[in-house]
Amino acid sequence: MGTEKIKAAYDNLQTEDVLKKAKELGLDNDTLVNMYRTMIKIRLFEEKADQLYALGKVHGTMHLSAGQEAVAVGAGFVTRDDDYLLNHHRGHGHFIASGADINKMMAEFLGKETGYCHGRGGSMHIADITANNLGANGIVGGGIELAAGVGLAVQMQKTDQLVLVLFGDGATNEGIFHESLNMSAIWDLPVIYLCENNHYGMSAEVARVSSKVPFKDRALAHGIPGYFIDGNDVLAVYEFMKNATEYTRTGKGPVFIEVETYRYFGHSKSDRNLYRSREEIEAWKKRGPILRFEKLLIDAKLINDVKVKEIYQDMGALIEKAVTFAENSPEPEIKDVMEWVYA
Amino acid sequence: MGTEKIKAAYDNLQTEDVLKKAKELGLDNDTLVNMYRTMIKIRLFEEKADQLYALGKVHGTMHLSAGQEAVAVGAGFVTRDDDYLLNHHRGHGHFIASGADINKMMAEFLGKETGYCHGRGGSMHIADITANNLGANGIVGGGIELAAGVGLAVQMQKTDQLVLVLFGDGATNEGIFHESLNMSAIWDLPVIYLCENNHYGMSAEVARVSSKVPFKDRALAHGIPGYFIDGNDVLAVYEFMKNATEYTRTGKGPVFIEVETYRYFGHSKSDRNLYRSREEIEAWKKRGPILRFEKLLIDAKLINDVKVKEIYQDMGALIEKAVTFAENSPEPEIKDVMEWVYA
Amino acid sequence: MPEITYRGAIHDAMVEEMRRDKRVFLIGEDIGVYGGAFGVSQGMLAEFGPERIRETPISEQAIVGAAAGAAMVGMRPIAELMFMDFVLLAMEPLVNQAAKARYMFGGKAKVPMVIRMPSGSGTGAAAQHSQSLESILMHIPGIKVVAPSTPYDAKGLLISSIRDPNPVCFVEHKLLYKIKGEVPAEEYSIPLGVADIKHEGRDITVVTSGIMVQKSIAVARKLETEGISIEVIDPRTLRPLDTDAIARSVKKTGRLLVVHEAVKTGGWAGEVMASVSESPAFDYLDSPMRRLTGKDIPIPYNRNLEAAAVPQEEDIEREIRAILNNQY
Amino acid sequence: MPEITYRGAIHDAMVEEMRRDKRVFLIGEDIGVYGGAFGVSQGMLAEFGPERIRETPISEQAIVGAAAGAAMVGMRPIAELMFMDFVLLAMEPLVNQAAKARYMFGGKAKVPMVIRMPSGSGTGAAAQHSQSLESILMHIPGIKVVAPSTPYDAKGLLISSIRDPNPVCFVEHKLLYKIKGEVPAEEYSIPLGVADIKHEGRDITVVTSGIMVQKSIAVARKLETEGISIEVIDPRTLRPLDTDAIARSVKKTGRLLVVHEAVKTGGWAGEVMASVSESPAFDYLDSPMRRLTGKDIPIPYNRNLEAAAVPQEEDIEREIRAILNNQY
Ligand SMILES: Cc1ncc(C[n+]2csc(CCOP(=O)(O)OP(=O)(O)O)c2C)c(N)n1
Ligand SMILES: Cc1ncc(C[n+]2csc(CCOP(=O)(O)OP(=O)(O)O)c2C)c(N)n1
Ligand SMILES: [Mg+2]
Ligand SMILES: [Mg+2]
Repeated sequence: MGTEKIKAAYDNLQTEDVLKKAKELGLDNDTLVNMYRTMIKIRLFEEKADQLYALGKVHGTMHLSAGQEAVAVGAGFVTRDDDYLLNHHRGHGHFIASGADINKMMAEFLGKETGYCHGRGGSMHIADITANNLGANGIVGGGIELAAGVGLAVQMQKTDQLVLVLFGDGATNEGIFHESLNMSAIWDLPVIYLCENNHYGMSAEVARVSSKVPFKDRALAHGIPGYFIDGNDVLAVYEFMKNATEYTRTGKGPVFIEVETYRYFGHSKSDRNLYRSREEIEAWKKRGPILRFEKLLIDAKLINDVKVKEIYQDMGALIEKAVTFAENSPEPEIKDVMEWVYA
Repeated sequence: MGTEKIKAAYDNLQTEDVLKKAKELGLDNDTLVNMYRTMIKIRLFEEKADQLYALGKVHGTMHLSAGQEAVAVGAGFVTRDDDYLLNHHRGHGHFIASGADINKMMAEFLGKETGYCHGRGGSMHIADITANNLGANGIVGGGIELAAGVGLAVQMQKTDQLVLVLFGDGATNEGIFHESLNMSAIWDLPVIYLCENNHYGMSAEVARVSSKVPFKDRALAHGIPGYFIDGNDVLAVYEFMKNATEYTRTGKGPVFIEVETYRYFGHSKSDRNLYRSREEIEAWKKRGPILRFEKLLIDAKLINDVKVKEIYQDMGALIEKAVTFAENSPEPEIKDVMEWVYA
Repeated sequence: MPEITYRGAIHDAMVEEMRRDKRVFLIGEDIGVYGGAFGVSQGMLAEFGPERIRETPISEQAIVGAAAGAAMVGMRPIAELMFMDFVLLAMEPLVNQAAKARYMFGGKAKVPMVIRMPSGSGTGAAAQHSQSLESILMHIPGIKVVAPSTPYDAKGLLISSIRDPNPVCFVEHKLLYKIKGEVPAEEYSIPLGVADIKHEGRDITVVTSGIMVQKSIAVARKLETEGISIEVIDPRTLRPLDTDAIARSVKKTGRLLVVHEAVKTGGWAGEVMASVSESPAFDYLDSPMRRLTGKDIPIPYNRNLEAAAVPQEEDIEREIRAILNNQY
Repeated sequence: MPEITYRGAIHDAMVEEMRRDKRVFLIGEDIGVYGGAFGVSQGMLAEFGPERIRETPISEQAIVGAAAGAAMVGMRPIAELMFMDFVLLAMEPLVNQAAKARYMFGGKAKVPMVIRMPSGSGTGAAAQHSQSLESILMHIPGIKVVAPSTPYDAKGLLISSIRDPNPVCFVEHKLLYKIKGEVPAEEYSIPLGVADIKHEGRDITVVTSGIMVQKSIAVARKLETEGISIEVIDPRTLRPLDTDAIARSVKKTGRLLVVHEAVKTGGWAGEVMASVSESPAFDYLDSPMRRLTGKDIPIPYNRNLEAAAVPQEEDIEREIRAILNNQY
């Protein structure tokens, strides 16, 4: 991307140093393994979603996050249950990392009555309002649009919750990005803007459509602390998110974090991947967030090949259960189609 | 405003140094006097507009630019006749400085058939499309919205015209500001963004509604050269505009110039000036652009008190003629009310 | 009952609701010391402070987006757009977010917010500050559209709008701000979705809204002296539309004229006619349903052209006479 | 005549006009190597290069604003919005700038631009990617609204739209992209504002647009075998609307059903009914005018609900039978 980057300190560290740092961050061994497990859960969920689509079991579209698991897990393990999440179209991972029930997610994906939105929303609109999960959004920049208002409510309600809003590189070119940052900045709103720069907005390579990268400079121009970090390093994401939440939760105002990552699947179902090369994809897979974290944990003897296999099996079983749940769930009833327009 | 400012070099210069610099900029004595004369023309036009309003001769609203004449003249004397002008709601001065016919302006202001828009537009929509004057705009950010497209057309038509787009401090908080800058930057469009920071957007003091000033930082975040200069110094505006046009006209891309200035009248007719003090207004009047330039020209012996009086009389007479023209002009005919919706 | 202005009625409704319910707050441009472009929020900053009289940058999309976000998590924002025309900058958060959140999320979200917006022509503000865009807003499932024509209605309907658990667009015609009317001193509210007969009559039904209600009443009073009996129905809420009340009146009078300031093509007169056509009232029609609307043009600046662009009392009178005389 | 798809017809119209007139260019998101979200511009980057296949950031307001600006100074942009839903982000430049410039400036500006936008439901894209917002666009003086229902119309109307000196919203129903139809190899165009009788009939007039034309034709063909004779009128341009053609048909059949996918309240069926009510055709009506529309809800995701949200062939058939049997 030809831009300066704040490399997370982990890359050149020895395993023991990393573990020490993890401990400083408050991450014990169980949590580390749990983070890994969650990454696998996300990956398998996405792969299953892709298969279901190929089998013709999904009517709509979907945007899969395989390759970006470190962002979801690094962030999701930091935020509190009562924090607000404003997700975006590529949001399965974040829901899972924030503790969503994959049965209800899968059911929503298949449009079933048991889904989070009773089949009304689908992949692009999964939400769990009671859990302060304010939904994925089909509009690029849609979450950003709502974020300042949610932050404002938190501020007026005088709680110490915060708002985590997720979006891609592409969303930073919508005007609302600028309006929202300005608003959060002048009012010191408790909003963390987490930008998943996966190098493309659909087919648009970041540098071709963006005046200047990294995008953190746009945050700095609003006086908002901005960081650009390695988004395939789950511990780096965790560290920066942890610092950001501490800053934001104490009323100091918004923070912007841009993470560099990469998506493996096409943008959505209609993508023929003409705008990037197979080599590029393979190269990124080699630097993938799961492989990397797995290696670290194995080196550190927190897991081994047997354990890895077990985790894959466990998570795979959960996903299968979710599919079974979803497939066996009833369709919404047509007579209810007019429900829920108004409260 | 508590921000660093690139002071124009003129403030601490002796008269002869200023004249030397003016000569280097290609401004001969006649032109200097002519710039002064145009500033007076603008001032008197605005004062007359205010009077006409008070007399009940104007139906709509208006936004007067008295106090900001140095921006209009400093910019208008740089741009070429075939450059495009995208003006904003506080735009009378810019039209006059770019050579508009004040008879037609005044007639438009009074809603007459002889006005630039045949009375359909009024103060907020004065335009002269044939002269590449693409209109004032009632929408804050409206000109910015069109600017990239006009620049794109120029680029595709391969001329060396450029686009001057004007707007206030308030407009920089509209999302389109960011979208337009991004677009101009990635395509190197020939657009000069000239931001008149007059300290208020209606009643909103700049710092209260803007994350960070000066706004030039927002341009820099797009990789666009950005400057913050004294907008009450007509020669400073001229110099920066001249450099900007040279840069932009040769295909190097957009430039952003923020000028600090101040408006004397209320925001519009409904303004009771509750958000600022009389003292503040008076203090700014003492630093006013006309007084300052007048003093320089008198020191330099390019004009004297007699000449000043003469210029005021000449310009006053022109304004009176414009009023007479406008008042004697016919109203549009009601039967034509449906004309010009479609081409 | 005390007489207050339409502006005052809206002001009072906001103040009373803000005193009653601390979740209610006002957000918008120049609503503080300036008191709003039309002076509606004058004095509110002094009472409620900058936290709840939340003055924003000029960022309409963010204003409506923020209101929607805050509403989703338990607040009850009132957003003021300085002119209705600027809702065009905020259609995304209004239509794609606020209006759809509840349905999209399977009935789990609530978005209780009000967007107040001064509409209409008559002040010389020209094409970009004079639009009547309520027909567009009416077309969006999930939002309600309220358009009061009197101080009494304005206060009672705004209170209901603030208390409503849905996004409500509250349309205030600029020329109404100064008109006065009786408003009770004690608390009251007017339910959304209920039309009001502003003038009873037998010969023809005039369905109209906002400033056109005032004009239609004037015509009704004038023609009354000639023995022409006009029923003026003010739906008060355009969505939900009280189609029963309209049908009832048409059954009685057998004739329908819809009057609105909004431009003709695609305007809400068509909706009223469609609803009558769908109702048993259609069979009671003694003459074709007619509409008198704003002309299909942007609002011109010149005073005379501006007046010619939208229905005036003479036009309403002429149209009514034509219908009653079977001249169409 | 060769058979091509609706998608291909639009593609060809753009390519031919871009070859003919170098002022024409395409601007939008992912229109280059991706070929557009619906593949309409596939191959165009290779022929015309990145200068004229102008791929933008995700900035809908700037896209439409830039198109308007370029059009004002002599270009003829075609802007592609990836989904019609996103026009909600671009209402300001479309409505306040492009539509009004000519009038506001006293007839001196011209804004020849086309905005193409895929509309409608049926692909499981849910509430924010499935709207039919043409009724809103129809309500704006200064813009034209075109909505072709066949490959032949799509090509001929797009060519006219590109050559038109006004802003034109060109609505492409997503489900139509794959349908095939005959399209002449030689150059032709179809004037804007002229309706087309898609199926001749005597018993009832069905006015409809976009995908619903295809459905209505199918029903007309089916019921023909029973001796029920349905006239399907496709206005093709919704603004200007060919009210004469509609009135002519209603005079002949005495019955009117308007079918649209857009939601009911405030939808353009009302405009058609209002126009009939204003025309002499009203007196020829043998039964009340009826409409069959999308339900007043956001489009749901689930396949069955989604289908239930908008008129299907069975619904059209049922409605026609009801009207002909005087059951309403
Ligand atoms: C307002 C809007 N414009 C365009 C789209 C179509 N669209 C959906 S996702 C997408 C790309 C988004 O890119 P980015 O923000 O980088 O997220 P990513 O898909 O890479 O995760 C586009 C153009 C949309 N949904 N909403
Ligand atoms: C989109 C939009 N929002 C709000 C307004 C109302 N308005 C007109 S001018 C103005 C203030 C503009 O401030 P600034 O850009 O600083 O220009 P100035 O008036 O100071 O010259 C406002 C809020 C408008 N015309 N358009
Ligand atoms: Mg991306
Ligand atoms: Mg200002």
